[in-house]
Amino acid sequence: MSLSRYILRRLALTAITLLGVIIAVFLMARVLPGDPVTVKAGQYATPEIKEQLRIQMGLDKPLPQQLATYIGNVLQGDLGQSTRSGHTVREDIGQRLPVTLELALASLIVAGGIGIPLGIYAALHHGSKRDAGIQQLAIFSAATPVFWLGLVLIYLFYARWNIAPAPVGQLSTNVEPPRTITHLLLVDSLLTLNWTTFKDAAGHLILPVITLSVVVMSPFIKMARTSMLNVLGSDYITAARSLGLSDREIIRQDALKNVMVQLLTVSGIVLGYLLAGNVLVETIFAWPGLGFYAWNALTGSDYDAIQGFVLVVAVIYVFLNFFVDLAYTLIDPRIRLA
Amino acid sequence: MTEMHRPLLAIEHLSIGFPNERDGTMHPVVRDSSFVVNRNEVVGLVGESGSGKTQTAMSVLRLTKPPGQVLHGRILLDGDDILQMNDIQLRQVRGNRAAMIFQSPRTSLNPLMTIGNQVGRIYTRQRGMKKKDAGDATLEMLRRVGIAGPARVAASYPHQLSGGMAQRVMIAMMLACDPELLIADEPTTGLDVTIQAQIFELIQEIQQETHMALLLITHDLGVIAEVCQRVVVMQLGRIVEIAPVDTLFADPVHPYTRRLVGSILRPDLEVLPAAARGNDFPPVVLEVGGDRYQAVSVDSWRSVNVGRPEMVEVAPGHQVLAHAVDAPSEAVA
Amino acid sequence: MEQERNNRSAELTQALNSRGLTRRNLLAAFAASTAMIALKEGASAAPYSAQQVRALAQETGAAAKLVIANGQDLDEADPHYFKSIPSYYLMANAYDNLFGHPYVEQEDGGLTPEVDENDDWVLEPWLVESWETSEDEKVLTFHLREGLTFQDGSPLTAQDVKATFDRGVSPTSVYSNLVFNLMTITSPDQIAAPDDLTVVLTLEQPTAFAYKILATNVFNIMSAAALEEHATEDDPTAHQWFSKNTFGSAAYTLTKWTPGVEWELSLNENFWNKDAVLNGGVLNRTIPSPQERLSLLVNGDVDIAFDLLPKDLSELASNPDIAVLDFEIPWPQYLGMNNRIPPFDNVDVRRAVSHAIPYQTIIDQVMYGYAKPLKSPCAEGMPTSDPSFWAYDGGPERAREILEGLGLSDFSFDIAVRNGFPTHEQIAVWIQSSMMEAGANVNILKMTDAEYLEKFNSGALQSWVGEWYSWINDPIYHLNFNFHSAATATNGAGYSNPQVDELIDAAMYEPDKETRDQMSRDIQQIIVDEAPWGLLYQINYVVATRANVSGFQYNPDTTSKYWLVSKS
Amino acid sequence: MSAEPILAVDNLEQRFKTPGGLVYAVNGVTFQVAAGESVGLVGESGSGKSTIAKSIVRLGEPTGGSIVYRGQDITHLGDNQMRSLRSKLQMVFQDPTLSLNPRLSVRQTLSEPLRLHKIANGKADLDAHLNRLMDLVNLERNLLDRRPGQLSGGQRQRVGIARAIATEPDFIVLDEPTSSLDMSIRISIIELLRNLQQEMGLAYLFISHDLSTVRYLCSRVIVLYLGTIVEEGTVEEIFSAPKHPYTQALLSAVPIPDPALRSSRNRIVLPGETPHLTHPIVGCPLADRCPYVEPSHREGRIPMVSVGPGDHRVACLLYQDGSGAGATAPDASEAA
Amino acid sequence: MAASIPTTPHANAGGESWSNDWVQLELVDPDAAETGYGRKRNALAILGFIALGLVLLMAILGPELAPYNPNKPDPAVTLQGPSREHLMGTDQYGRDVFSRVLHAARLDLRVAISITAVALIVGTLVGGLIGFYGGVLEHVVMRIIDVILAFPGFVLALGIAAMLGNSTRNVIIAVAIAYIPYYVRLVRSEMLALREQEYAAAAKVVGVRKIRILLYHLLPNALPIALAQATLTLGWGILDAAGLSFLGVGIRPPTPEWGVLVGEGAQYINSGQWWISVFPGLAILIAVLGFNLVGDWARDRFGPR
Repeated sequence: MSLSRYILRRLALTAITLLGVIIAVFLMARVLPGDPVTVKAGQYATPEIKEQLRIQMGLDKPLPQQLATYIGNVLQGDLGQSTRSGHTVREDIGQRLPVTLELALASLIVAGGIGIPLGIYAALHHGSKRDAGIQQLAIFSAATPVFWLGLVLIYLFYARWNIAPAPVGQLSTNVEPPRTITHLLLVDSLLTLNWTTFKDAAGHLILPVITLSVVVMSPFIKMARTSMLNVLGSDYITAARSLGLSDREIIRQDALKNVMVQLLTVSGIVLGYLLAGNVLVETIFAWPGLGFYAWNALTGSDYDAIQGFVLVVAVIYVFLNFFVDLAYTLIDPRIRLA
Repeated sequence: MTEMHRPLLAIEHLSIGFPNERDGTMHPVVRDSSFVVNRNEVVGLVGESGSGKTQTAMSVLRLTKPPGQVLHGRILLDGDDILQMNDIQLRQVRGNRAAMIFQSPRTSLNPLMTIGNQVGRIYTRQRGMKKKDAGDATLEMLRRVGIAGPARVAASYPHQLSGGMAQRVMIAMMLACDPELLIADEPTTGLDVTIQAQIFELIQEIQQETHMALLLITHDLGVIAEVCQRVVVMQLGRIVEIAPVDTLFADPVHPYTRRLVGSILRPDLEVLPAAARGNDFPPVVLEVGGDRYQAVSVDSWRSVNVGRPEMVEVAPGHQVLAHAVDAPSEAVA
Repeated sequence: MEQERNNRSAELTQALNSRGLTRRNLLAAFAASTAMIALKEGASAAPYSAQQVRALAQETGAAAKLVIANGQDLDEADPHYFKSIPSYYLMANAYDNLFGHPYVEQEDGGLTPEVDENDDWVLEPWLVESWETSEDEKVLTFHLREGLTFQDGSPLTAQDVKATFDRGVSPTSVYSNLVFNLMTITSPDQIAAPDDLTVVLTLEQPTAFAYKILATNVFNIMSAAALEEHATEDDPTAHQWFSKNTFGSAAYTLTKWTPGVEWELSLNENFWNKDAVLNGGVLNRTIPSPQERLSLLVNGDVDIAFDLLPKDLSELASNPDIAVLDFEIPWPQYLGMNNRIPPFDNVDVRRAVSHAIPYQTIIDQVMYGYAKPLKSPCAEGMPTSDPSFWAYDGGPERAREILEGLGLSDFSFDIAVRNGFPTHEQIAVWIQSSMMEAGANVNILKMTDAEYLEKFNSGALQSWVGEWYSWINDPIYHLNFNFHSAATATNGAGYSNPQVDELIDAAMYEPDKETRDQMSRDIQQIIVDEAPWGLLYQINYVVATRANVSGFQYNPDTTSKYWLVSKS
Repeated sequence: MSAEPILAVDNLEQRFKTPGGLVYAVNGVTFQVAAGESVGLVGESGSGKSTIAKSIVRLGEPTGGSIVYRGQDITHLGDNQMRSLRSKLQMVFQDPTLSLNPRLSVRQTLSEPLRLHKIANGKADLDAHLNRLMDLVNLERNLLDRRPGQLSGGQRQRVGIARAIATEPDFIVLDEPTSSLDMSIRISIIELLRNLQQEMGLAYLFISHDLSTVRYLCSRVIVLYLGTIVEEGTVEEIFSAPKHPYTQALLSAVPIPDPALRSSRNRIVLPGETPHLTHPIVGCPLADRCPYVEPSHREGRIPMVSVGPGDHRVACLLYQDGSGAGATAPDASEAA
Repeated sequence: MAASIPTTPHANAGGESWSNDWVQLELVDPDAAETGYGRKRNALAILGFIALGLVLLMAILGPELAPYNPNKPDPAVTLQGPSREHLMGTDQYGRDVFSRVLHAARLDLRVAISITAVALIVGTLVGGLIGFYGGVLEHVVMRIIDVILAFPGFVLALGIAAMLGNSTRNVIIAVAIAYIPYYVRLVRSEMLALREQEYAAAAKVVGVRKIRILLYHLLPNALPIALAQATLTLGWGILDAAGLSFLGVGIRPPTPEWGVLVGEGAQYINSGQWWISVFPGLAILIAVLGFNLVGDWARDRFGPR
């Protein structure tokens, strides 16, 4: 199969999945306990007011028609309106996505930056004490409840030693946010040479990034170690050894690229998790990102916001998968031409 | 020329162990094995699956995969003990003085690297060539191993090659190393009969051309008979018999060897070999008492506690593994 | 105290559902309140009662920006539609009303509304200079101040008032139109602006609450020109624009609003009373976690923090950098028991639970003293509040006796609490513990807003931790909403007693204060006896500020005019 | 060959759809097997021999042609109709490690066909049958309760054979039954198969890439290349006087272990590789590798011609004149 | 496969069982040496068994060992740090944290096992069916699985838990649904391989019906891989269930459950009352650690090679 046909096929599958996702999200909101009208109308609303709202929100129409309207709206980028913020969900999510992205990328870089070398190191010293130690680290990191770790870090570094800034958001109140360029505070403050802001933003990032990266480090360590071991145990490494290539050359020329192919998948999964799944950490650190938004929407029964969040997260996830697959295909010639 | 008397490769009392997964005890897969390969000699190492022949071959280039390890013994390449070498010395042996062809050529090539790069890097590394020269040399070498479109093959990835083609590439890589000793580990397993013939023809041709020593590992006695001068037979980690090829086929001593030779199916003969009739063979050991040899089934032998088996020379250049006993017990096979 | 905020938002909607109010009721209530209005009539000299505060601040030349930590975000900025508590604050600071309140300073430095001898909060004229009430009390005439301006400098005239009220009364403005109906204004015809400075409201019935209601935020004055300018074909009332922007006449304008993060009030350069402003603007941060609001306050990152947890407040009291302002207000918190469904359809079960509630433990362990015992549905501070009918000191032992007497020695019920209301949850746990001693099993059901609201509305909650705060400090108004059987939307307990209904209806029209007060006490007696609510406590409105902050006032509709707040 | 054929394969065709396009695996194969006869089907990987085997036992469905078993066309028979025939039409698979369910004991594996086809009734009867089967394949009865993992390769294949003969079939497809076994075990399995054939009057279709084993077991040989039959004849004819250049190359490629005979062999090494069957075969399938190829060999369909007194036939244009040995035809008989 | 015979990887590579005899014979050989390899794996497994044993002990004996009633508030001792009377301190209601942690073990274990069982059974059956029969059903199910997998697991569980309302049963369902797709995929692809296995073909040739081939021959062989996955789900299940409870959409407070306990203590962390959250969190850590390590060990020992 040619590459372009492969991509087209994958895209078609992705489109089907996305349609399914939209329908699932639509149905989810119908099943959530409580009634969106009640939430909008408030505790003491009369039936008349609610009926009026119901018509206004189009909820009196038959379900398939509502679904059609919903799909139409979603395709036009209209995700509805948040009852809590009063803004369109699109605006809200647009604002929070970069916030989450900053935390996610930072954690990914830290976790990958530490986890991958550790995993590779462990594989290279397979069976040694150091290998065992690194494996233990990975096992502990995978077993740590992320919400608990966040709390412990806050207790130690903020409440007890007062080293870290208050675990509230991205910046201290008295610090001006930088001019928006990339929407990433750290990058923007660096680009605008705003050191105070940079330091403050970095300070706020430290604890949540540690929390997240400890937890997502495990897959990096494990995957790097396993795939490195697999590669090292593979016939072509033995063959390369038999040719007199040094370990360094072999690792650089033969092993790393093969390991990276595996790690790409892990990175995709981890990034997806970080972008979408860190509801817990964002809640604990009041990090004004997607997860925190979703959490507030969920407890506040902000239906459009929940729908919007779930949808956006699923779309990100699906596309991340798609791009990981694509990158995989581009790197590994076996898949490309299989 | 005293050097001529020294064998190119001498394996002395080699034992290789793999740990038991449960308790970590080392389990020998090769034990107390000794044999030599002389210059310009083709030696066959034969045995059925699990006999330890591949592990023996791997250990020669110190390629035993951890957690397996050489427990004991020496591997002398032209007098230098490979097991005692440091990394730098070792790298000068590998791909230079000795090289190896592996069982599955397609998995022995890096799937993410083009053939041209994989062959070319031998030239840049071992011969210190410039990249461009290495490229030219690569094409030349591919042509030499009988690859029709060397440029196209050089640009392809391993998965795009057939098994036979991949094995030709492996051979090209070995040739690029220009070794004194070539170890070929089942180089035609998994290939079609007609392709096998091609590959053997190529290997033989190259051996005759370069006069390198060849250690050929195979389970196929037919191949041994066609290619080798001397044969080493392994069974369950032990070398049980070493003999010149003609002697081995004409006059095998060890019961295992006899059974192997006896079970050869020949397309030119209609009758089944008599030695092989009946049921599956029970494991058998050889007892030697005085000058009498006796095959004994393991079951009956086990009850008699005997010392370790040793290689006994039954004729010049013909050795066999036997357990020394006072007097051979009753025959079984 | 996080929970307060949400429930206060309910206060607005509660007013809208005045199905229990009849015209006759309103007439009676109006009669009762005229005396209070009369007190301040014609007095229009200074808009501020807290002159000394202003003087102090002006001396120090403080014009610093205030930073405030809120638990919730704004929902919207349109006075006729908003629901959330932060939006109350926004309205109070971006828009003006015809009337306001004077304040007195309390010991801890907070300014509290002045009350009269009847515990009624005193009104003072704000945008109006003077007003008249017609003989039949149906025609209210207001004379506006001269020189009032909107934020763009354009004059604020009677036409703006009419345009605003016309909009508010129109049926599209769902909430405000109901409030107008409360004061028997149902059509724009009843609102007139004969000249630039005169507004005439013609009521269908003399209405007791008319003036009081005019001081609440739904009656903010908007600009006729702005309403016209931002109207579109789809949106003739310009709701779209006003839901995100303010255009008022008060000290601030909303200049920035990042949902979920912060919103900022910047000084209105054209404020008609600019000299009175004591700070340089207000940045409101939205910080949902009470712990984090606390941290920010303690570290000096914010000047004022709302809705801190009682435990944290109690610890702050000893912090010299922090001032804890404690306003005692008539705000009852209760355990609602659904009188319509078992086991609470049995009055004795309700009494038993009332005995079992560990009142003091809750006040100590949950509220850390920022509350006091509640012995009547009309809390202390509400006119005619009478604690003498209270009879539930029996504790779990008495409860067990009653339950065993009923043959109900082993039964269970659910208490619903809403997500994000930690104190409610704690209260439920203490009640659970006490009920265990009384031999009953309690399940605590934590619910999302939607589930909770839907079940509340459909009368499906068995019991719940609730609270009710009446904007208008009048016992009949208060009792009507909560205990009149016709007030179905607000009487969540589904309490129904014909005698109480009759008394409430009668009290609404009763012109004689003595008689009316007695009726209020009679109702209280019946309700305490029949125990539709477990009277948990009355909560204090507590705000923590940095010690250098002064001038924070408590307004009866639970807002504060920030321009009176300064920081040294 | 005079006997009524137990199996007749006529013009069998099999095409597969793959991501890389159509694969022409079997292209018009016709042969017959008589009752009690043992026919060898020889070819390298990709010659279509396994595909043919699968079609015969209805593990695959051919895209063309027919398979007739005892006069009944079974080419497109449904699962249920086929089930009753299965007791007579059996198969032994290549690798017993794969073809025996690792979770089932020998007893369970062997009981299944006995129960299914109601051959054994009751426990005692079943045990008797099982014991007899074990005896037939020379396995100790105490192995009945072992699982495949606890058996040696030879023992496993014996179990595979026992399963195939459990229902007393009259036709068995043997799909390379010895190729996964160590050399020392192969012979005993072949011996067993031969004995069983004699005892039970079985007909075999023996599929193999290994000419040596074919010789011991079969009376007739069919040589396949790229899904077409290139030569067929008796064992004697094929081994002593192979006609088709491919057959000759195949035979000569087998290593001869006897050093004495090695020198006498005329080794033929075919150049190039087995091509992929992505196009319909036109002309001689061996054209690209054949040393005797002529342009005319690349056209049309090559017919089978008789080259001997019996049924020795070959699909090669070199023997087109019918004489049995064309002028240019190689004679490799000295290889034997 | 063949987990039943003790083999070394090499001695049995040819599958000849008698080769074992030979090796046993030769084991008297002094060459056979002891090394440390395998010890470390065992050390980790022992750590895992200790951790799991601890949790099991808590689950079985917890209620007996607990010194106090876990749900009985005591206004006299609220928010007290760890002491001799209260090993892990008390919470805001004066309940004994130690007793609550002990009582929670049984519930958490039950939740983890239930989640795993539901996901395992449903996922294996569905995956087995669609993998074996293929066709339209397979396409439809796989598209549904794609849709489910489009949502990050925890978000999905969060959504479902919110939809169903918080009860123990619903938490189990929510988390299990998030894990089912992994089993479906795993067992399906295993089944795709298994149905091509020669022993499936052999069974067909013998005349076995399709459904019996699936249930009797193939599914049992797909189980080891599913069970290997299950050992992971046990640990993740606890983490997810606790995470949901921490957020308040899981098990209802004040039911003692570790996630609930951490959540209850969260609001006291900043003011220094760390013990309410820290100890239950440690319990989660130990339990998950135990499951993961023992799972690793079991996969090594019994899992598919």
